[in-house]
Amino acid sequence: MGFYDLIFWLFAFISVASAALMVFSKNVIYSAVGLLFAFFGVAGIYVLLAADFLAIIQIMIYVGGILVLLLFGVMLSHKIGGVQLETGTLHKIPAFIVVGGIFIILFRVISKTVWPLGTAAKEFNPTVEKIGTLLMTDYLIPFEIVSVMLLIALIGAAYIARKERVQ
Amino acid sequence: MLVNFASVLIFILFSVLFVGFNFLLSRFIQPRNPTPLKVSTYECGEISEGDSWIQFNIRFYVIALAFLIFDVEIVFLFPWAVVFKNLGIFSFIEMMVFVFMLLVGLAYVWAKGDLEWDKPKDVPAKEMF
Amino acid sequence: MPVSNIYVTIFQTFPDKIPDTIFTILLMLAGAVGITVLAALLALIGVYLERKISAHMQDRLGPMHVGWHGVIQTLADALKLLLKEDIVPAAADKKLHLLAPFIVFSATIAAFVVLPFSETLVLSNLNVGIFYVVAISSFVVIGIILAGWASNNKWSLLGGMRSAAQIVSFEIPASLSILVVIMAVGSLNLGDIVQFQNGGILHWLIWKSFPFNLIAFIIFFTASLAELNRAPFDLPEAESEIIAGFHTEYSGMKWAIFFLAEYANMFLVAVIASTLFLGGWSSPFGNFMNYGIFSIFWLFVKSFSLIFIQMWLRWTLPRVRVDQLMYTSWKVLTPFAFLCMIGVGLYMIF
Amino acid sequence: MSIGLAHFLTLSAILFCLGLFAVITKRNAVTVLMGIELIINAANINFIAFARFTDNDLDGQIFAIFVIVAAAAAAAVALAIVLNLYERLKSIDLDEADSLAG
Repeated sequence: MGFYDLIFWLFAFISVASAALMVFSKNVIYSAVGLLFAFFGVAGIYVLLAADFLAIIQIMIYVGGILVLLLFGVMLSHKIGGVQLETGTLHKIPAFIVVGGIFIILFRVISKTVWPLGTAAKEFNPTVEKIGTLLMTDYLIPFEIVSVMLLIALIGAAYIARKERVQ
Repeated sequence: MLVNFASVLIFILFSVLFVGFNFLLSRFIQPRNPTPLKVSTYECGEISEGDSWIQFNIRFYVIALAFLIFDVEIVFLFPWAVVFKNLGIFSFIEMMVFVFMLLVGLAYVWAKGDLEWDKPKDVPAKEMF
Repeated sequence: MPVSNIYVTIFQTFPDKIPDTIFTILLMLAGAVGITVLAALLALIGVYLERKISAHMQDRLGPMHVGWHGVIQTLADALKLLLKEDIVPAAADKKLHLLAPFIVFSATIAAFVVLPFSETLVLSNLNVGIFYVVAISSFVVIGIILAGWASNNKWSLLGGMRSAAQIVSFEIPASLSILVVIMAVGSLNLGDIVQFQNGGILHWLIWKSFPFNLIAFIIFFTASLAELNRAPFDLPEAESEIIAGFHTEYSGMKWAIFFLAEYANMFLVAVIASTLFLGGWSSPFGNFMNYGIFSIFWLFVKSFSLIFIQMWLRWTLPRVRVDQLMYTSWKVLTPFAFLCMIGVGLYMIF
Repeated sequence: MSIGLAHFLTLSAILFCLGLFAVITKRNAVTVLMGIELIINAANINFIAFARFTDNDLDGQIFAIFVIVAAAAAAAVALAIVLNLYERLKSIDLDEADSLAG
């Protein structure tokens, strides 16, 4: 077994184990910690898939941005009395059946399908310049639309969060 | 490329080991006799009042929100800056449109006072006493 | 790639002795050991310098007794901290209380891996270099929030949230001011950035597209002061208000690790600032002493000058208020950083 | 057996299912949001894995960037709604937010 495989299993284990911690822990902060390591594991998987720039984006936006926002959200939306921030669960058994069924279907699809794999083995090339060029040329319209979406998200979220303060 | 990231991974693993080693070493040579008073929550020597219930101000959220939006913008700015020399004026105009949209957002939260934090009231020195 | 990877260099000197992968891994491990020891050493030196410089600025002597002019005082302090009892509050969340120092320290040390100490001495010649540094430091924010929350103490939580809000606010102008460098160089690789500035003081990026890069450098320096929670932006540690901020409930070795991370971070920021704007390891006098060991010398001279300025500012400026802090970040530094970026863009086109 | 496309897809499927499980079972709005983020991550692994193993070069990666950005915007707005909900109900239990139920 080569090192590539070893590292794949390492990161796969990190992401699945911490995702499980996130899902099955009762404490909201523990869920957030689980999510932190899940994001880290997924970033490692991206590197193994030759997406170095994306791995960095994953860390920067998910860990640096979304997770911080989520933690701030937790702090703002709970009475932080003691370290217990419990979260209840409901209908676990039906959920387990549904999710298990979906997983079996997905797994069969993955193993039965003959994927049109690429012909040539690809090198691990740096991607930043290509991504920059593609964003400025082929993907220009989505790129500009993203700016409008971000503007709307900023204004909308600030508006919704502020509303109560005025009253 | 992968070898560079492998180096990063080994680095992270080693730094975790380093901290763990220090904690273990310290654990073996330090005295350990926790008393109830010693492990009580520190509050300037007073008996702790209530629990650590704090209602945070919503401004913390707005700061994090503005940060997230600008963080996303920076993610687009970095690859643009790399290719800027090659693509020239056309890409510059494209990016200015993008940046302008975000600046409108900044101007909005600025104008609405979401970035304001409570200022102390200005009290002239002679009225203070 | 202009900057050769140190592993490749060493590897070529010992061909066919040991299996490739094992040898490479051993080398990487050696590099990790080296950098961690270096970071710890630099933190000790930083603490000593801070005490000495602040003492002399206030007309005191500072530590004098342990060693010549107290040079091994900080080492003695570190040894003392190792022997201190680790007090974990009964009300705290034990696991996260333990996890937080790991996250903060590892994230800080992990950023060191991409720093180019000389033309060949680069442990990981990452193609996304500077972007990686920006991203990996976001783990520190999470570590600080967790430390504050896990302590289950009002002041810790408040200090942690304040720290986090402050760091994220100043991350925006800091990242924006890095952009002007990347626009000029056209690469995120730190080695390429230094190579671009090689050839004397006039090639440094701080003089490029005058005055925009100079302003960007000042913005970066100010924002990094705030990200380090250093004076005049040391509100999260405002003793009179919230005791010691997020590490109020930390003692012994755990506290020492936070402290070490803080000073290692100070050095990291100084190296990054000198690499981006002040030519990194390249000599300020063209080809004079511009090779091998002297590269490391130049880098350290530049970084320690910046660290000296940081300490100087600490004893010169009063602490700002929280509203002034947010004002500085969002209404002064961020708009000016945008202006610099646009200015450099226009400068490069025309 | 060396690591191939199927391994990445299976990993992504596991993460997707865990995220879905969190979305269905959790009562706390913030944890539901965390589950959604996990699902988005799983989708991104698929995008990038296909970009690597098929003849499309970087299109998958660009797609993943846009997905991450959309996730960030969604998280921002969703959390604002959660905070607003908390202000009104003093709770972010999703079962209690039923004033629109018939």
